[in-house]
Amino acid sequence: MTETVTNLWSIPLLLIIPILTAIVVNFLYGKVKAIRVVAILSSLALFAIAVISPYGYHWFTGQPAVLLNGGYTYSVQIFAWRLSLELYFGYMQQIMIAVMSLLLIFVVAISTKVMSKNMGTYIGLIFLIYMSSAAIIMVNDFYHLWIAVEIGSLLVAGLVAASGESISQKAALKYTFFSAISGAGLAIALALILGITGYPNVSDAIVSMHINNIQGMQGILYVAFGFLVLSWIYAGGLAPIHPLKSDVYGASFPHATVMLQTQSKLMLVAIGLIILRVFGTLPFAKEVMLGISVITMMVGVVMALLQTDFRWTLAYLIISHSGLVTVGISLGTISGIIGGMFQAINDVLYMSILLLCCEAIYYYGKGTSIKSVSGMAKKAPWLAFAAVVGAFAASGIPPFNGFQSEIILIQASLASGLPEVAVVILMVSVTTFIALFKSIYCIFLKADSTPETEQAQSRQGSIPVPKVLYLSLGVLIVLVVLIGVYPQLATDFLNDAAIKVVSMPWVP
Amino acid sequence: MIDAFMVISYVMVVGITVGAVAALLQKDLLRAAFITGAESVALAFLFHALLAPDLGLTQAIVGTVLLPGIIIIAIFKTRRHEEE
Amino acid sequence: MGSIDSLYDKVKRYLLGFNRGKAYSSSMSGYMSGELQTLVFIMVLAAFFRLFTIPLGIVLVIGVVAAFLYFTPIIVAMERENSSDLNRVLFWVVIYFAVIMAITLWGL
Amino acid sequence: MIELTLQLLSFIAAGLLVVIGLGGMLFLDNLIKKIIAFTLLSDGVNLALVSLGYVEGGIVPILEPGSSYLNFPNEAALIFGPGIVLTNIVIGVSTTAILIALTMVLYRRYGTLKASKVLKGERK
Repeated sequence: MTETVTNLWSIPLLLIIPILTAIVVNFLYGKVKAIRVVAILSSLALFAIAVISPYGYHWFTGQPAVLLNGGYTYSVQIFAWRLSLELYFGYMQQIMIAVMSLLLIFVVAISTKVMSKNMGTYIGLIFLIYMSSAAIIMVNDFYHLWIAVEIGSLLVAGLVAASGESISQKAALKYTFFSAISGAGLAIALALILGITGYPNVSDAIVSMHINNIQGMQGILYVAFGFLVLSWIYAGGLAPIHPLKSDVYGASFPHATVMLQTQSKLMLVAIGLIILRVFGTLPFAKEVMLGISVITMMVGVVMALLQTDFRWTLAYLIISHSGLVTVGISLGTISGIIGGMFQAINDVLYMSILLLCCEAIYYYGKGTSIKSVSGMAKKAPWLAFAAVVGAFAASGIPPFNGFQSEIILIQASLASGLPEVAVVILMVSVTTFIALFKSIYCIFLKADSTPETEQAQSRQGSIPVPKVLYLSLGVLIVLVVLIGVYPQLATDFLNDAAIKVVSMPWVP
Repeated sequence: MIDAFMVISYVMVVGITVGAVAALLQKDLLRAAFITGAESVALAFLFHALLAPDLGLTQAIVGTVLLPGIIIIAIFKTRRHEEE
Repeated sequence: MGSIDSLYDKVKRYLLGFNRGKAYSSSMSGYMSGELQTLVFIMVLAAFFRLFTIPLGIVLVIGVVAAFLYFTPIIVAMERENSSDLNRVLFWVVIYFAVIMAITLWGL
Repeated sequence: MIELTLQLLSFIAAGLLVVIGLGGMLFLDNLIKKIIAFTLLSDGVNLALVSLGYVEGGIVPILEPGSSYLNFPNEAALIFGPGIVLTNIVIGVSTTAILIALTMVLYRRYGTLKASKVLKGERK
């Protein structure tokens, strides 16, 4: 479908439907059945919109673009100053939002079955997190970028605090405190970029930086770059700020962590691409991003080794694999960016499998510490199979999708002359395997030795895991194997976005 | 010729900085909340001086009434004096 | 002269000496593998500096190995450094800002 | 000596506010004091953004129907800074509300407002 549609109908729908659902679900506070129906219906509608929608722009200010000779035009083929706040829905946005909507359906179906108290606000928060990540992936102007990051951080704090224990309220408090510094920094970066280029629209800003001579502004560009990278680190949970984000992942319900990690991966990709488009030509810009993501990978995976709780191991693994995503993007080459975005999609999928298994263990009621829970393979064999598949996919073993994206990343880093990055990627995938299998061995494969689990085991043969969880695990496993065997299913969507970022940064 | 407008701006800027430091050094949190309110009145005037009247109104309402109100609710629910 | 794996036993005994003497539990294995993993990661980080000059990279790698033998239980420092204490995270962000200001004022 | 115009004056005030806010957030041990430092920090940033677009002797950027719009761009102050600040004030209030709610919940659990006790690093 060629993309000439301006003021595309699907973009506002993708943002308004989650907000409406959040409001409606809040009103239906008590009635669980009604909430479940409304939530699942609207997430199916979102998935349908993401799949069938044509590609195009949505200009918020509505006035047409200004040509060089002063005339106006709505067409996007010829060059014109857009002067507008706009959202863009292209190939890359389509696959990212489609994958996220699929996960939204599973998360909503599971959480309405599993959650007992304050259901309405909880589901509303999940839908608003979907909205904030859909907004950030489609953004093409700095103003909406700033709003999406701000709203995203508030919603993360709300969702984490809603999961009840005091450790999650502490994590939410620390995370919200930090949103002040990153929000203020992003506002100043916005003001500096506006000061230098004079345009809030990202494409116009890039064009004006290419046309006008900004030799004297090098220092100011670096400060704007620094603040933008700070909010990139904050939204995605990268190196210096990863303890706050790992607390957020570890302290919330596993099914909520599925949405949290999807949001932070999408924010990493979206802000990373905007930083690359605007500051790609700045010397040392890509090296700073590369350094941050390599350190994140290392710290995340080493800390994952030390944890004795399955939930916290997964929390640190998510941090480490978001470092994998950003190392692809900060390489700056076309195959690097494709590898980074493909890794984001794969990572979201196989981490959801592991998190849903963790949800089943948590739902079984014994908590997820590997000291107290054991012998689950006998009680829930399909759960053990799904966890093993998720572990294999996470550590990049061939038939699954983790392998496809890691191979692209390794080739990209070797092609751009950085074998150390390839070494780090290989070690991260090996250590992921070690960390995951330590937990999986203790939880699933180890025999049921402790006495108090004797009576629990005698109570009933297999544990009461909700059917809908097995269904979503099945669909995810099929998807993971499908992308693992046919990677071009996903990479076709990502190619033109990567080429545009590298060669024509002014086209979104 | 001393420009009255600039003199008031000087006073307001000094008021903001002194108010900010004073708010953070108070032992009694209630007084800190009131000083924050006073400080944002000066900020509202400065927004008017910097040709952003709509901001001045918003800041006057939000900074003077809403934020100290929220902080006072928090103090009411927790503890008034800062422990040593 | 002892079996092939005596080197492994030496390293294991050396590292086990530093732990609080708990029995060999699953968390202990995590700490030991974490320790060796951190060492290799820091060596790879040191090897990055070969981009500037090759000898600098070599010197740094050897320096990292020597430093490792000196303060061996680096995993404890690593875990403390990663604790989510708000002031520790804010400290690292202030260092991040200092680097930005240095680059800006240096006028790169 | 640089001539101290209103714009330079408010930039200095904004810088001071940001420094005081950041310092207060870092070093003060009381949670509510940290929240007050947070509001000061966002006030400082707002002041910096507004004084960015100030035009000496200019007019408020509202285009009355009667006035000529030819000379408007040179006289009017830049509207984009205040645009961001309007949203920033709203987001600042909602962030403060979340912070206060979480502080109250944690106070009920820990009985103290000292950040060193409440926000200790996690011992997983």
